[in-house]
Amino acid sequence: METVAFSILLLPLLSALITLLFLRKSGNIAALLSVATSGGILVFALYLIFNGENEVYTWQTTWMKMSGWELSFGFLIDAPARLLLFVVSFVGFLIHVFSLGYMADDDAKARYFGGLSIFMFSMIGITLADNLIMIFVFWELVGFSSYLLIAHYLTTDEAAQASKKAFIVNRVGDFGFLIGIVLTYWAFGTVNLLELADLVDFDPSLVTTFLGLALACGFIGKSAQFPLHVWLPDAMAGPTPVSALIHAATMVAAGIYLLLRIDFMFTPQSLSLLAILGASMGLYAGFCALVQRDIKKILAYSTLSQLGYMAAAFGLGMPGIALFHLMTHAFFKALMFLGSGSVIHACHHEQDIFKYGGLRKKMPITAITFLVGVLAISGVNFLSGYFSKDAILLSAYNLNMPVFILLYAGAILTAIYMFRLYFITFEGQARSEKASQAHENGSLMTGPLILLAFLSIFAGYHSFLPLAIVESLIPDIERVAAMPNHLWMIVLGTFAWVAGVITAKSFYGRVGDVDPLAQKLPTFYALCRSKLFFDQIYSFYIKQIQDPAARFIEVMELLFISGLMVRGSAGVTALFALLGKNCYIGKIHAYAFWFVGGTIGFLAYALGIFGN
Amino acid sequence: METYLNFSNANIWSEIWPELALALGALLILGIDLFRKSNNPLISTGSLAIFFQAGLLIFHLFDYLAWHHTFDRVTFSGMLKQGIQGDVMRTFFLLSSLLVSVLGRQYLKGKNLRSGEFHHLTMLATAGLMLLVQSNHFIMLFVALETVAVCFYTLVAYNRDSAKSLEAGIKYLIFGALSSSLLLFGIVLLYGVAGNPEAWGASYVGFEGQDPLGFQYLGNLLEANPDHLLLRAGVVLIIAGIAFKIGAAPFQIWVPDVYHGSPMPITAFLAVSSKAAGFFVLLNLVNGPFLGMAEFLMPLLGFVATFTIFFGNLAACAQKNIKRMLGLSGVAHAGYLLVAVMASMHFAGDSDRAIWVLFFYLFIYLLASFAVFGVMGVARLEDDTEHEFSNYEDLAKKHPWLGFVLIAGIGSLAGIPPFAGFVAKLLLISVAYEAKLYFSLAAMVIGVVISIFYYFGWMREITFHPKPSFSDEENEEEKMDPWSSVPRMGVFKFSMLALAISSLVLGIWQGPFGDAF
Amino acid sequence: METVSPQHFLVLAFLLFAVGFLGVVIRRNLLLVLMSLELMLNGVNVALVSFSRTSLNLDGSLFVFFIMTVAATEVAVGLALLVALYKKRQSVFSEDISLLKN
Amino acid sequence: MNLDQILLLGSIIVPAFASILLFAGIGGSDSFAKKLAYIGFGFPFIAGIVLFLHFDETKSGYCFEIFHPRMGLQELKITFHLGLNGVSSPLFAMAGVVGLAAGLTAIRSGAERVRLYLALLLTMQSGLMGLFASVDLFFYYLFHEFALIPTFIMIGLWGGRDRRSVALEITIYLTLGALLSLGGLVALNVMVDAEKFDFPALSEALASTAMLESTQSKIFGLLLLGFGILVALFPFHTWAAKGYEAAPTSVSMLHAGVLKKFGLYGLIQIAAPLLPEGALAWSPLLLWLALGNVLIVGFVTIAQTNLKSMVGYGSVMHMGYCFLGLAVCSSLGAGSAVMLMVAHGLSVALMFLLTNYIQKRSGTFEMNEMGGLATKTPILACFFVAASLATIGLPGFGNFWGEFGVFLSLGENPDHRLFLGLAALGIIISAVFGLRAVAKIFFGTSSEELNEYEKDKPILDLKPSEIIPAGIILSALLFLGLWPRGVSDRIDHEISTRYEKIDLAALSQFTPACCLPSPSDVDLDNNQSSLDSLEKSPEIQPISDH
Amino acid sequence: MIASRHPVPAALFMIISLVSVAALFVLLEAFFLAVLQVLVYAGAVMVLFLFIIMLLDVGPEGGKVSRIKVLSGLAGCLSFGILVVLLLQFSGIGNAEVGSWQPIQTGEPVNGDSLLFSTSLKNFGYGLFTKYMLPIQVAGFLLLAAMVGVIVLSKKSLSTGEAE
Repeated sequence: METVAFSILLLPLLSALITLLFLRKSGNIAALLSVATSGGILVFALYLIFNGENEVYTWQTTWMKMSGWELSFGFLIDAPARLLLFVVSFVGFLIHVFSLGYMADDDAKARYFGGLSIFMFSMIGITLADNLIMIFVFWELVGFSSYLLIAHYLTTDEAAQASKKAFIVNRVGDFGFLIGIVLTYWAFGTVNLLELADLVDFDPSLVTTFLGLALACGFIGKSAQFPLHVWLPDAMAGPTPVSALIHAATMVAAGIYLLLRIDFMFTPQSLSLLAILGASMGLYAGFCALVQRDIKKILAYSTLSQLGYMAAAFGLGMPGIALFHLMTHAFFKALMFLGSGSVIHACHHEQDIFKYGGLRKKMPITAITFLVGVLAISGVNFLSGYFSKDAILLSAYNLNMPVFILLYAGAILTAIYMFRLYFITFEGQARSEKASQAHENGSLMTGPLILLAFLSIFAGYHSFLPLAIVESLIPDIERVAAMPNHLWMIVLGTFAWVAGVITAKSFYGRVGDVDPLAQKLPTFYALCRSKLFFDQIYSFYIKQIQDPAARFIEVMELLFISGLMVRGSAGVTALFALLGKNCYIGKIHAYAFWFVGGTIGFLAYALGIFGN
Repeated sequence: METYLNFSNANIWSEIWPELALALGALLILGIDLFRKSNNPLISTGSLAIFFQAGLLIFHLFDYLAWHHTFDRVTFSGMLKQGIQGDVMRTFFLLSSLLVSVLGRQYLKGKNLRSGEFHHLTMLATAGLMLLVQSNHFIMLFVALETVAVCFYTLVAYNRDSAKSLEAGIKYLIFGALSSSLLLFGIVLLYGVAGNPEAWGASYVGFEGQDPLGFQYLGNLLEANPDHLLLRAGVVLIIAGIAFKIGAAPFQIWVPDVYHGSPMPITAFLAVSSKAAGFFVLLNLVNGPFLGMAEFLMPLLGFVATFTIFFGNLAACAQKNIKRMLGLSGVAHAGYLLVAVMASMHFAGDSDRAIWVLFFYLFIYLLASFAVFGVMGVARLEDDTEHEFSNYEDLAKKHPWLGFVLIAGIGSLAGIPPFAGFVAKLLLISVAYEAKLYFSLAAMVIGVVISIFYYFGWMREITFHPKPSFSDEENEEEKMDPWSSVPRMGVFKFSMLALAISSLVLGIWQGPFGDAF
Repeated sequence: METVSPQHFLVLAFLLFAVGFLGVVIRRNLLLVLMSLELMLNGVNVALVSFSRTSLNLDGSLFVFFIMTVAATEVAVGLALLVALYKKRQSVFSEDISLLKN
Repeated sequence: MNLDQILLLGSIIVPAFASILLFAGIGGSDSFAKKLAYIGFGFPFIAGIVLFLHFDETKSGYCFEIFHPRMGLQELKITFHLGLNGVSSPLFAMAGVVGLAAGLTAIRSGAERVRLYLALLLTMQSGLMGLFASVDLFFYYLFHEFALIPTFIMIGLWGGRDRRSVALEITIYLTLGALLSLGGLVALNVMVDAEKFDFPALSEALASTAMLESTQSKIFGLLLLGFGILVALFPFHTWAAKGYEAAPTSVSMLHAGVLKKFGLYGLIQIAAPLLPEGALAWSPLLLWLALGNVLIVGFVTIAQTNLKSMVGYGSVMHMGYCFLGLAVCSSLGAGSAVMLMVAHGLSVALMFLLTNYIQKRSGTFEMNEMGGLATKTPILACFFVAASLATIGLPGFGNFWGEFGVFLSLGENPDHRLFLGLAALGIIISAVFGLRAVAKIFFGTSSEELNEYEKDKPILDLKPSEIIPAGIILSALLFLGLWPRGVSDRIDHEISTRYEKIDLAALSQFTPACCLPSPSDVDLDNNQSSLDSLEKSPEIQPISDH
Repeated sequence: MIASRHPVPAALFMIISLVSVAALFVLLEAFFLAVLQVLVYAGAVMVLFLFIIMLLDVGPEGGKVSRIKVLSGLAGCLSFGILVVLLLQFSGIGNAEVGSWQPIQTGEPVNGDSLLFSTSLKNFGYGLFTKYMLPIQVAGFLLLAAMVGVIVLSKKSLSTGEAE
């Protein structure tokens, strides 16, 4: 069993290594190798999932030992791990395949696919890790691989900036995560998840709000929650499949997965805080998405809001639901990203939706699958999104009203901006010659779309899915099922997306190349564009506070330490040296005075004038 | 008058055969210089002196190793006190005078001065030094001291064609006379009280028939009443007189001028032998007669040592002239050595380690100084007292062996490993620790750090070729290369290399020198 | 009746010494400096002899003998130096003899 | 004398002998000199690796011991005593690796007067190997000087801007540090009357007769000051960046990578175990100073625009973590500090090497005058990204384990939690400057200065002769990162035995918040009693006031 | 003597003071030393001085001596003298034995290692040539050295070629 786990883990690393060492020049082979690897991963993962006969499997060995602190390298394969493993390997595989087509004419294929492999490696590492430190290790590694992949188009300055930003912001999150881990270790004496769970069961008083929040910092950074959300929209500078895989389906979801892994570490206060945080994120991101022109940015913000939903679900004490939404979201968001990818690819990297239009006729498969995704995310009844999202809404409605209000508004917004995106992109006439000469892509790219569309329709019916995967969802789903006022929720949910569709149609049915919202409600539009000035604030911090502080401290250092301390002492020495030198005027008498002084001094000492 | 016979029976002349031999050798050289006709360099006075002293050194070493007198014995009815330390110092002085002769031969050839008198006076001075360090009686001490001093007055002014040399001579003479009269004054005070103590309110220690000028009796007297004012005054005046010899502040003021003016070998002679003698006399005094006043002298010496270290190093930093700089660094070294003297006072009696460390340091200092001054003597400048740093540009590239010797010397003086000076300083620090002289220790460390500045500046000139600027090139035109006439293989080169290599080897492997006598 | 007591000799001797010292310090003619040095030595001699007389001990007087010898030699060498120096510098004044300076 | 001992001795003798040959000018041609240098640098590398593998992890104490009593000052009980223990063997191997890389760079560097250059570098190498191999404290110091002094000369001879003044300043500054630490060692020698001047003898002598707490703290303070200057502890760090900026690459590699570990090695291996109470007395101040290293120097690093000085400051900043590990006074902290030292040595050397490569290609150190190099030199970019991420402390490279261990050890004592929070800010700071450098140099579009420069000198990717040294170091780093036990186990064995006393003392100061069995609190109580008995028992006469 | 600027009167004053020192020796019953004093100093040394003065015919010092220097020198030396007198005062001068002259015992001239004071030239000589034999020899060499030194310093510098 652990051999399988190891092979899953090490296969992508191996391929990455081979790519790095031998295949730098020959991109196609690298690409094929990487796709084959992901295929292999999928196979192994399915094996791992289905012959685990649904029990918790652990295996561990000592990785490092230092005076009592023993870090184990181990696997913990339980229900959530299986689910995430499935999602990662499956979506990963599809996206690899998609990339074959998308990156066909890229000249740095090798780097790209190598990066993907490293990502798969570290993501699977997070999935299987059995202790916090190991999670942290792979946590950093996924950050690194996302850094690498965001910076793929490295000649563009924005890619450089975005990659840097992503890594550093993530570091800020990891800062808290690290402290949380250290404190956890010294509080519990271990970082192994199962042992921690046992200890908490044994004595719940060990858990403190601070500890939970510190650990949650990792989640906030990685899944781009408030206030560290700024990196995700910029991260869209990377290739689209990367955005699909890393910044929509899996990596950002890893934050939720982390929370799930350590759900026992949270006190009610921290949980409710997370709920509020997630819900408000859902609303805020919706407003931001409403006014974006860049197709990928819109999707990025919707990702943010959906992550907010998951956080809210977790905060409401429904980790299973959060995981459920994670799964469905992974499918339809990956679908939409890939769809946007194929659009972008077809329109020669034009990303402004107002330059699109009427693409439905030119690229039908993309359009239809994209529509499926849109429907799913906006919670149209009996699609996958509907189940997961309404479960969240229902539980919020029953458990925490303010959260529910936020989430519900978010739901309406979601429908609006999603259909806005759909209408502007696929309906109407082409608004640029790039769009007008667009055409459907090859099967390498449409195939995954279709597969994902299928999943995003049916993945909601968890009872049809194999138990080995969805096992972890069952209890919470049943809790939700046991909750009152289902019908009321159905009505509300339906109203939400219908209202969204109508609004979007009425607003964006017929558009020129300017946003109608900007004409009708300019102030509101500007407000949303500004995204509540977060980027400004951060850039202000960097430009006006951090760099000047650094320069100031440097000047202080030059002034005081190397100036006053070092040069100063040298100067004093030189002064005395000159004094000593000037004693020598060469006259015998001047010298004789020294003798007089010396003799008198000595005699005075003998007389005890100096107090002896 | 049989009572006087005990005195004359006490004069066992064989006890001082090295001194006698040296003195006779000096006379011999003078005679040969008078009656020599041929110009055969083999029997030139210089080579004769070298052969003679080398032979003497070897004999004395044999004698020392064969007999190895461990016990101290008083001879010449209290005039001398001979013992192992005296023997070691004899060896030291013999070695240094041999090297002075080697350097002097090299130097006089170039300067075309008379060599007979030079070697004569050198050997006389050495004999005087050897007696000085063994003297056990103030009259003996004074006479030997003056013998040395008079020889040195002449030697310093030996290059009588240069006004600077003469001026150095007159300065040295005036201050030497001044300091010796201070010394005398101190001796007189001690003598006066020692003559009849009760008269001066000192408690009389009944040593009937003790010589009031001998160290023995004075030691008892001072121990009996350490806070008698006249005695204290005498002691500090004597120490002032010796402080002049070793160039300790505030009597260090003459040092750079005299070093500056005097001929190169004599500078080395002054720097090594006369300073070493001064230190050994000081050591004898503070461990012998003045021991009773240790806790009175300790602060004084501590102050003097600190002042000396700081003054020497700081003043040396600003010097352009290398001979002056070396003089001042010699002052600084005197300060370090004073710390060792204090340490020896601290555990006088129970361990000789500090004394041994002092010897070790002096020996290393001898090697290093002779290496440095020897190489400096090779340089041919229009005025050989004006050695500027710029004269040493790229010496290591022009003449590697000279550069090596010089760097070994400087490194050893600066106490940079792997040269022997480092080990010496290490030992010094360790004894200072044991003696709990933390203050002087701190001063020493700071002083060493400051000294790195000028030593390293010099080394930098020797090794790092500076970027040629226009001013340099202009100077190149009229400045004659000081390193035009470098001696071929010979006694000089051999001894120079021997010095450098020994100070390198002693830095890494001390062997028998590594453990105290 | 108050006779001359030893300490008068001593005071005189010390004053001689001090006067010699003063001479060394203030005289700029090196010949006179040498003389002053002689004077200091004389002071020491007087002190020695009076001590030796009061303590009825001959060693001091013998010491005086040596001191005289030394004084003579010092004077001889010093004067020779001065003459040689005068030939070079045409002066025996200390301010003219300051080639060696920083 | 078996093979291992011969290797151990040879790793010192061979480079020294080669340098002597070069100094003496045997065999006139430069090509011969280079061949000699290959041997002189290769042998320590091989010796380091072989001894690293042959090291017996299970036993604590010294392996491959060589002992020669008559070589050295008998008066100070100095003996010639070589050997490797768990702490020194990784550092020894590291010195071999970095030395080889630096040597290869130097051989290829084509400096003028290359014979002298190689000779000095070989002297340095032998000194470095000896410094980690020597058990006797005096020889430990002496070898350090052997390695230190060539740096001055080489900075003076082959240095960059205002080399002469920098050489002078660095010489004086480091001599001060060296003398102070020497003073501390001598104090140790004087105050403890052991029959030998090496760690085992001293510790056993101290075990028999305790030293006064005040004396301990005095000596430790002296050592801390001296070693701190040599390791560029916070207020005394200004020489470092200046010196590295001026020094030729190989020297920067060897000095920043290996030689700078001398001080910390001394503190961790010798000072703290011998003087536990002294270490505890100084730890509060040391924590603040180390924090100054991490934060203040970190900010200064952010402000740098010159690549080489940025790397120099960065290395100084990361030494702060090692100091933190020492300052927490626990075996965990010390062990992690040692791990960090090993990894830091490798990564810093790699950084300097790559800096040199970049400068060779772009003709400048100014990061604003570069940009977009990644497309022209992908391999170099690959190496540089790897190196800077290693410095940042990305898992998978050795630095991570060290830093993480240090943070972990900071969390142990509740009073240190504040420092944990502040020090952890360092991971953000280093990420900021590291990635900024990467972005400025390699990403984006190339600046017009670079285009100007490129006109007459096309920018090529790394040659194999350049890849090899960098590759050696990088693979070592990866080995550390992927299989930390290869190093941590032996460190753990040695440190946990050396630090028993200090752990006890630290434990006696506060009650551990954790419930894990630390190596020493199993027999905590009786050790505890023995510890106080050391203080209060009258019959044990402390040495320090003899 | 030190007050006069011109060397010749200074020398004459010097002679006077030396002779008076000799007189003091006589008062102290050290007749031999008094004789020596007159012979060596007045007879030899001062004559030598006068010769040199005439040889170099040095004039008086110029008036450009800085007062401050003189004054400080004066102050220094006076304070020196005062210190010494103070020393004497402190250290019980004027007590009985010192204040009075003991008679010189005749008889055994030697007491252990120390020689007893006597006016007889014989004891003086014996003392010098038995106990102080070594210093006497050294003093001889001292004189030799001085002689050689004077010769070296005043001989003509040797012409080239004569050098070995």
